[in-house]
Amino acid sequence: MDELLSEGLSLMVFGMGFVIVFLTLLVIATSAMSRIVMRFEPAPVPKAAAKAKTMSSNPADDAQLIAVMTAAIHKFRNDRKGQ
Amino acid sequence: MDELLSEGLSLMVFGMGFVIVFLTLLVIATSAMSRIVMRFEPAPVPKAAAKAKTMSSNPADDAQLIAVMTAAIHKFRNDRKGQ
Amino acid sequence: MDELLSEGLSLMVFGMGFVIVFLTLLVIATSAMSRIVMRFEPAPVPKAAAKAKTMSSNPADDAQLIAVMTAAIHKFRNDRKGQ
Amino acid sequence: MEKLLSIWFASGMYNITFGQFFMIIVGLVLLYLAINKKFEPLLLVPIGFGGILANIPEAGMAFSAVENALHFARPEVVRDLAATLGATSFDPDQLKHIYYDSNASTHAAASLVAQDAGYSNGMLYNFYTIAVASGAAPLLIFMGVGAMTDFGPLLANPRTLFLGAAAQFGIFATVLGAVGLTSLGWMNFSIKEAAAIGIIGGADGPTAIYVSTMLAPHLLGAIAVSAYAYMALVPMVQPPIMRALTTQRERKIVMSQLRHVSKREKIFFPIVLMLLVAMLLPDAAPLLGMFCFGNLMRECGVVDRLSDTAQNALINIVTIFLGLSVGSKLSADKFLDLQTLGILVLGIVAFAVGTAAGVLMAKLMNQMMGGNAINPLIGSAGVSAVPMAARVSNKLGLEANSQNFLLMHAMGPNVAGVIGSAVAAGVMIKFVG
Amino acid sequence: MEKLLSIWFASGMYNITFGQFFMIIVGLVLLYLAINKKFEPLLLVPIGFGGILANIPEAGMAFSAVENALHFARPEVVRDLAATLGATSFDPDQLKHIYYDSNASTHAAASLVAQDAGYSNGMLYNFYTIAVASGAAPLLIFMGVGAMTDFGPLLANPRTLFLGAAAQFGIFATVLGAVGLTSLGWMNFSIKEAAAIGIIGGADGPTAIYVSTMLAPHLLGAIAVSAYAYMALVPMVQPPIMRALTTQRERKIVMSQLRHVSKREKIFFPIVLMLLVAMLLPDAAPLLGMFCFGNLMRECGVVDRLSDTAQNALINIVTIFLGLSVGSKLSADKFLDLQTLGILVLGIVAFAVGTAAGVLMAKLMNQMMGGNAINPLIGSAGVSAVPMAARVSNKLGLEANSQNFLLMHAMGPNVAGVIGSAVAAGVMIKFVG
Amino acid sequence: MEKLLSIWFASGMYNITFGQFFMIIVGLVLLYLAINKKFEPLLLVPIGFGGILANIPEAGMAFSAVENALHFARPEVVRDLAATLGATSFDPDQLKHIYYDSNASTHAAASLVAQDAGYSNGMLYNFYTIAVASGAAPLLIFMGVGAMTDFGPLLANPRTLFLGAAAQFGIFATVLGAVGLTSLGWMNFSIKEAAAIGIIGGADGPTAIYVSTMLAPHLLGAIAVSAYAYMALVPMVQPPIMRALTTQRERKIVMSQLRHVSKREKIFFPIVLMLLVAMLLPDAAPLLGMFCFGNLMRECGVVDRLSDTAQNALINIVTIFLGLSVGSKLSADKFLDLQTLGILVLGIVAFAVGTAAGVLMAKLMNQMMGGNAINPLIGSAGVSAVPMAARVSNKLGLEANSQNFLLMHAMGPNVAGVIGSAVAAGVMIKFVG
Ligand code: NA
Ligand code: NA
Ligand code: NA
Repeated sequence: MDELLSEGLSLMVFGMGFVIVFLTLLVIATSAMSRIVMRFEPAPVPKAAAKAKTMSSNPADDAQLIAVMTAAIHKFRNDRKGQ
Repeated sequence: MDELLSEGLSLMVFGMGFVIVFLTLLVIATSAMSRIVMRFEPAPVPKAAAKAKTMSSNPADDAQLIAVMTAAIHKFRNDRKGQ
Repeated sequence: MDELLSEGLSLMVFGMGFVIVFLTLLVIATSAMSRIVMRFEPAPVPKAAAKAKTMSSNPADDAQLIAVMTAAIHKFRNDRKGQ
Repeated sequence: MEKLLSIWFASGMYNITFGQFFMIIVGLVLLYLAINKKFEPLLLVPIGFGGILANIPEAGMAFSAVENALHFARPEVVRDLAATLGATSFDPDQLKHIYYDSNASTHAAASLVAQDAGYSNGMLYNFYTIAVASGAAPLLIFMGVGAMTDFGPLLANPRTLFLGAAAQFGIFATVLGAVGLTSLGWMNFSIKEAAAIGIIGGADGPTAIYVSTMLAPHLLGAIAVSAYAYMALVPMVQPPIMRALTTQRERKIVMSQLRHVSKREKIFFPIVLMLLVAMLLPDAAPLLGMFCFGNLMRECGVVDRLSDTAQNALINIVTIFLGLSVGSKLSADKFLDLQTLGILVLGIVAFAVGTAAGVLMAKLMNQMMGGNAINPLIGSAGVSAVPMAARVSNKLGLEANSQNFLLMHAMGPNVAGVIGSAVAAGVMIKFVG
Repeated sequence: MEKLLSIWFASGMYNITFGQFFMIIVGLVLLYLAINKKFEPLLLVPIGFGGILANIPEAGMAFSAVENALHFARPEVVRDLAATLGATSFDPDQLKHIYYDSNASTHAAASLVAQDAGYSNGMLYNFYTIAVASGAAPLLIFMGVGAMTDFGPLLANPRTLFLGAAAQFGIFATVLGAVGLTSLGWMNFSIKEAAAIGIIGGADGPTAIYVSTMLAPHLLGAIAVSAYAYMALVPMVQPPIMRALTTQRERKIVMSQLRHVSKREKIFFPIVLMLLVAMLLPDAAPLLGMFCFGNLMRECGVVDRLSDTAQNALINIVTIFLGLSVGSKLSADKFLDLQTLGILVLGIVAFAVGTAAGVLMAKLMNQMMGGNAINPLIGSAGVSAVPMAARVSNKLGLEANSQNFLLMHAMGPNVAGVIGSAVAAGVMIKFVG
Repeated sequence: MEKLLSIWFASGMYNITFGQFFMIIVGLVLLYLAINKKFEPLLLVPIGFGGILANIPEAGMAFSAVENALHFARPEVVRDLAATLGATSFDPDQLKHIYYDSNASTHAAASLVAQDAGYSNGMLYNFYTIAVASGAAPLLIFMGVGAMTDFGPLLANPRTLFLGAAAQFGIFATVLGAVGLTSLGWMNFSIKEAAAIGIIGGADGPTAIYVSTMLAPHLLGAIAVSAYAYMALVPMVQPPIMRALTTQRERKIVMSQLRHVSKREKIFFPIVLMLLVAMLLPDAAPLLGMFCFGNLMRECGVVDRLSDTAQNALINIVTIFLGLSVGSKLSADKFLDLQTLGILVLGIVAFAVGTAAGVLMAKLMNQMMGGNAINPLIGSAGVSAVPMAARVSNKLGLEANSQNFLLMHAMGPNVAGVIGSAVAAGVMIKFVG
C-alpha cells in the first residue's frame, strides 16, 4: 500500500515536472522559431486577410447577398410588369 | 427427406408467426409511443415545414431562379447598352 | 554474375517485346471497338457538349457571372437610391 | 524461346476453362444489365466486374493462398498441405475439398503453409474475408440505409407494418419450395441453403447477403445476384400480380392524407424498435441494431456529420468492397451448378409470392376497415425493394385514377418490409444457423 | 411447441440479467444526454447506442468467440477450451477469467477452438479489436483534430503554453487521489489504473481512450464515458471555480490584441513540436506525431484534399467505429462495479483541480507580468475540452466586462492543453506502462 | 533521481543514432521539397512525415512487435525468440536477420512470443502491413486513378498507345543497367531488385510501389521516394532531352484536332482492355483490373456516387495510409545503404531513357505517316507521370509555336504510359516474381 502511494507521489512529481519542462522548452523553441521566421519575412501580409474577406463564405454575408439579389430580381420583375 | 420437409414446414409456420407477432407488437409499441409523444407535444409544428420551403433546394425552383436571374442580368446589360 | 546479366538481357528483350505486342493488340482491339461502336451510333452527339456548356462550372465563367451579377445588383441599388 | 513458351503457358488464352469463359460472359451480361438497363447499378457494376476479375485464368484473385497453392500444385507444396490437412490423398482437387470442410485451426495452419511456399491470398479473397465473411459490410450498409430511411410515413400509419409482415410470406414459401424440390429429388438443398435462398424474397440486398454469409456462403454469389436482379425487375414482376388480385374499384381508392409526424416520434422510433428486438429476437440484433443506429443518427439532429458520412463516403466505400467481394463468388467452380438455376427460379417465385401476400393482406385490412381506407396496391410495397416497389404502387394507382398519389402511403409498408425481412432473417439464423 | 419454447428460452426477455437491464438504461441516459442536452453528441450517441447493443442478452455482440462459447457452455466445447487454456476447472466463469489473464498465444489458440465449435466474434468486439485495441482509432482522430486545430493564437502568445502545462496538475492530482483511496482501503486501484483514471483530467477524449487502452483496457468504458460527459459539463463545472479564485478586477482585464501569425510559423510549429517530442519523450510520439501530422497537412497548403478528408470523411468514419467500440465496453460485467463509481467521482475532481491549477497559474503569470497582462479566466481553458473551455472563459469575461472578448486569447491555452495532456500521457505510459 | 535518469536513458536525445538523425534530416528535406517546391506533395508530405516518425529513437513506430522486442532485448525474451526462430545465437542483431529470412509460420509464432512479452507492433508497421504489404493500397489508388482518367484523347488516336509502349524502354534499360552495375561489381542487385528498380522508369507511383512490394519490399522506401521525386522533376529532366532529339521544324508540327469520342466508346474501352489483360497477362490483372474498374465506374454514368468516392474520400484515405507506410520504410537501417544511392542514380537514368525512347518512337511514327502528322514532343509524355509529362509536351510545343496546343494530343500517350508500365509490371512479376 505504502509503496503504491509512493509510486503515485513520484509519478506526480516527475510527471508534472516533465510536463512543465517540456512545455517550457516548447515555449522557447516556438519563440525562437517565430523570431527566425519573422526575420526572414518581416512585414505581415495583409493581402491574405483581404483576399480571405472577398472570398468569404460567411453565412451572414451570403444571407445578405441573397437578400440583395432577391430584391434585385423582385425589382426587375416589377419593372417588367410595368412595361 | 421427409424430415427436411417437416423442418421446412415448421420453419414456415414459426417463422411467419414470429414475424407477424413481432410486427404486431411493433405496431402497438409505436402507436403507444406516438400517443405519449403527442400528449407532451400537442400542436404540430408548421414552422418547420415553412422553413423547409424557403430553404428549398428543389431543382425545379433553382431552375426558375436561374431563369429569373439570367433575365435580370440580360435586362441589366440591355439597360447598360442603352446608356 | 554472367547468368544475372543474361537474365537481365532476356527480361529486357521479352519484356519490351511483350509490352509492344500487348499495346499493338490493344491498338487493334480499340480501333475495332471504336469502328463497331460508331457504326451503331453514327452521328456524334453535339447535345452533350451544348448541355455541358450551359451547366459549365468553369471558374472563369463563374467569375464573369459573378461580376455581371454584382454589377446588376449595384445598378439596382443605385436605381433604388435614385427613387 | 523458353520464356516465350512460358508466357504462353501462363496466359489466360491457354488456360481458360469453359466455365471461366462462361462466367466472364455472365459478368459482361451483369454489366450490360447494370449500365444499359439500370438494374441496381450500384451493386451490379461492382459485382459484374468482380465476377470478371474472379474468372481471369491463373490470376487467382478470388482464391485463398491455399487454393492458389493447390492450383499450381508443386509436388512438395501439395505434400506439405496434405500433411497439414491430415489427408492421405495428394490429389489437388480432393485436397481442396478437404480444405473447404476443415475447421478454423486447420485453415489457419494450411494458410501458413501456403504462404511459406510463396503463395498469397488474391485481392478479392482478402476483400471478401474482411468485408463480407466477417459480416461487417452488410451491417455497415444497413447502417447507411438506416441513415437514409425516413420512417415518417410508417409512423403516420403504423398499421402498414402488417403489410410489411405479410409480404415476408414470400420468404417462407420459398423455403418450403426449396425443401419441396429437394423432397421431389429435383434439387438438393439443405435446410440452411433453403433458408438462405428464401431470404431473396425479402427483396433486401444487405439482408440477403448477411443471411447467406451465415447459412450458405457457397451460394452467396447466386443469391446476391438474383436478389439484386429481381429487385431491379420489380417494375416488371409486380404489376401483373397486383392487377390480377385487385379490382379497378380497389385500385381507385384514394387514401386520406398522412398526419404530421413530429421529430420526437422519429427519434423514439429506432429506440423502440431496437428495444423490441433486444427483448424478442437477439439474433436479429446485429442487422436491426445497425439499422436503428443509422436511423437514430439521421433523426437525432445532433450528429449530422456522422449521418452524412454514413449515407455517403462510408456506404459508398463499403459498397465498392461488398460488390467486388460478392463478384468474387462468381467463380466458375462455385457458380456453375444446377443449384444456381434453382436459386434463380426460386428467387422469382419468392418475389411473386411476397407481392401477392402483401396485396391480399392489404385487401383484408381494407375489408376490415370498411372497404375504403386502404388501397390494396400499397400492399405489394411490403416486399421492400425500397423505393422501387413503392413507386410501382404509385404508378398503378395513377393508372387507375390520375389524381391518386400513393407514393407516400406505399413508403410505410415499403420500409416496414425492410424491418420484416430483417426479423425473418433473425428467425432463420436462430432456427437453422 | 418445442420451437416456441426454444424461441422463448432464447429471447432477451427470458435471459436478461439485472445488470444488462441496468446498462441498457445507462445507454438510454447517455442518448438522452447526447440528444437533449447536447453532451458531446458525436461520441455519446455512438457510445450510448453501442452500450445498448452490447447488453442485448444472448446476442453477444460485444464478446469474443471464446466468451460466446463459454456463455453457451456446451460441455465438449468447454472441455476443449479448458484444455487449451491449461485449466483444471470446467466452470465457464472461471475459464473466462483464466482466458482474460492468459497471454497472446493462448488467446489465439482458444479463439481457434471457439471458432472450430462454430462461435464467432461479435461485431462490436471486432470493431473494438481493429479500431481501439490496436490504438489506431484514437490516433486517427487525433490526426483529424490536428487538421482542425489552428495554432495561431498559441503562436501569437506562446507563454500561454504554461497555462496548458499547469492545468495538467488535475491529471496527476487525480492519480494521487486514486492511489490515496486505495491506501485508505476505500477503493482498489493499481498504479496503472490510477494513471488511466487520472488522464480523464486531460479533458481530451482520444488521449484518454488511447491511454486507458494501453494501461487499463477493462476500465475503458467508464473512463471514456466520464471523460466525454465531463467535457460536456465544463460550462457547469468550471465557472464556480473560476469565480471563486479570481477577483472582479482580474476578470475585467482586457488583453491586448494578438499579433498576426504568418503562414510559415504555422507550418513550422508542428515540425518543431514533433522534433521536441522525438528528442524528449518517444512514448508520446504516436499521439503527438499523428496530431502534428494532421496539423501540418492543414497548414502546409499543398495537400488540402488530404486535410479535408482527415477532417471529414475519415474522422467521421473513425468516430462511428470508436464510439460503438467504446460502447461495447459498457457491458454489465465490466461496467457495474464500485470502480466505476470511483472513476466518476475522481473524474470530476480531476476537472476541478485542473481548472483551479490553470486559473492559479494564470494569476501567477499575471502578477509576474505586472498585473494587467493576462486575464486569469483564460487559465481554465488549459484543461483543453476544446473549444468548450475557451468559450467558458469568454463568457465569464463578457459577464465581467461586456467588451471583453477573451475567446481568441483562451484558444492559446486551450490547444496548449491538448499538447500538455498528450505529454502527460506519454510520461504515464513511460513510467507505468 | 532514478526516474529522472530513466527518462533520460529513454529519451530520444540519449538514444539517437547517426543514421536516425540523418534520416530525420531526409524526412525534413522531403517535406521541404513537397511544401516549398510542390514536389508531388500528396505523397511526399505523408512519406516525409512518416519517415520522421519512423526514425524517432525508442518509439519503434515502424517496427514489428518482434523487432521491438529484439531492440529492448530483455534476456528471457531474447531466449524465447531464439528458440522460436530455431537459432543458436542470442545476439539480437543476428536474430533480427534470422527473423527477416524466416517463413510465414515462424513469423506468426515469433510475433505471438513478442506479444506475450508485452511488445506490440508500431502503428506505422500496422499501417504498412494492412495497406501496403497486402497490396491493397496501391490497387485502391489505381482504382481511384482509373476513376480520374479520361481515355478520350487516347481513343481519338489509339496509335498513341505505341508511344506509351516505347517509353517503357526506360524500365527495361534500367533493369539492364542495374544488373550491369552488379556484373561490374559496383553494386549488388539481384534480378528481383533490378526489376523493382527498373519500374521507377514507369513514372507511376502506385505501380512502382506495387511491384517493389512484390519483388523487393526492403527497397520500397528508396524506390517510392525516387519514383515520386523524379515524377516531380519531370519538368526539369525532360525538356533538354526533348530539345536535343527534335528539330525546330518537328516541334512546330501542329496536330489535327482530335475527333469526338462517344460515351459508348469510353464505356467499352476499360472492358476491352480488361479482357485483353485476362487473355494475355494474368499477372497484370490486379493492377489493370482495378484501374479498369475505376475507369468503368467513371464512364458508365450509373454509379456516379461510387466514382466520386473512389476519386475523393477513398483515394485520399488510402493516400494518407500509403504515404505514412512508405515513410515507415525510411528507417535508417533499411534506407542508409549504397543500394539507395544506386537506386537514385538508376531512377533518373530510367526517366531519361524512357523520355528519349518515347520521343524517338514519335519521330519514327511521324516519318512513317508522312512527316507532318505527329509532333515528336508528345512522345515524351509516354513515360506517364500524368499529367505533368503532357504539360511539358504542351509547354515545349508552345515555345516553338505559340498557337501549338499539344496538351490533349499528349494526354493520349500519357495515359497509354500508365497502361504500358502496368503491363511491364505484370511481365516482371511473371518472370522474376
Ligand atoms: Na423485405
Ligand atoms: Na488537456
Ligand atoms: Na508509365
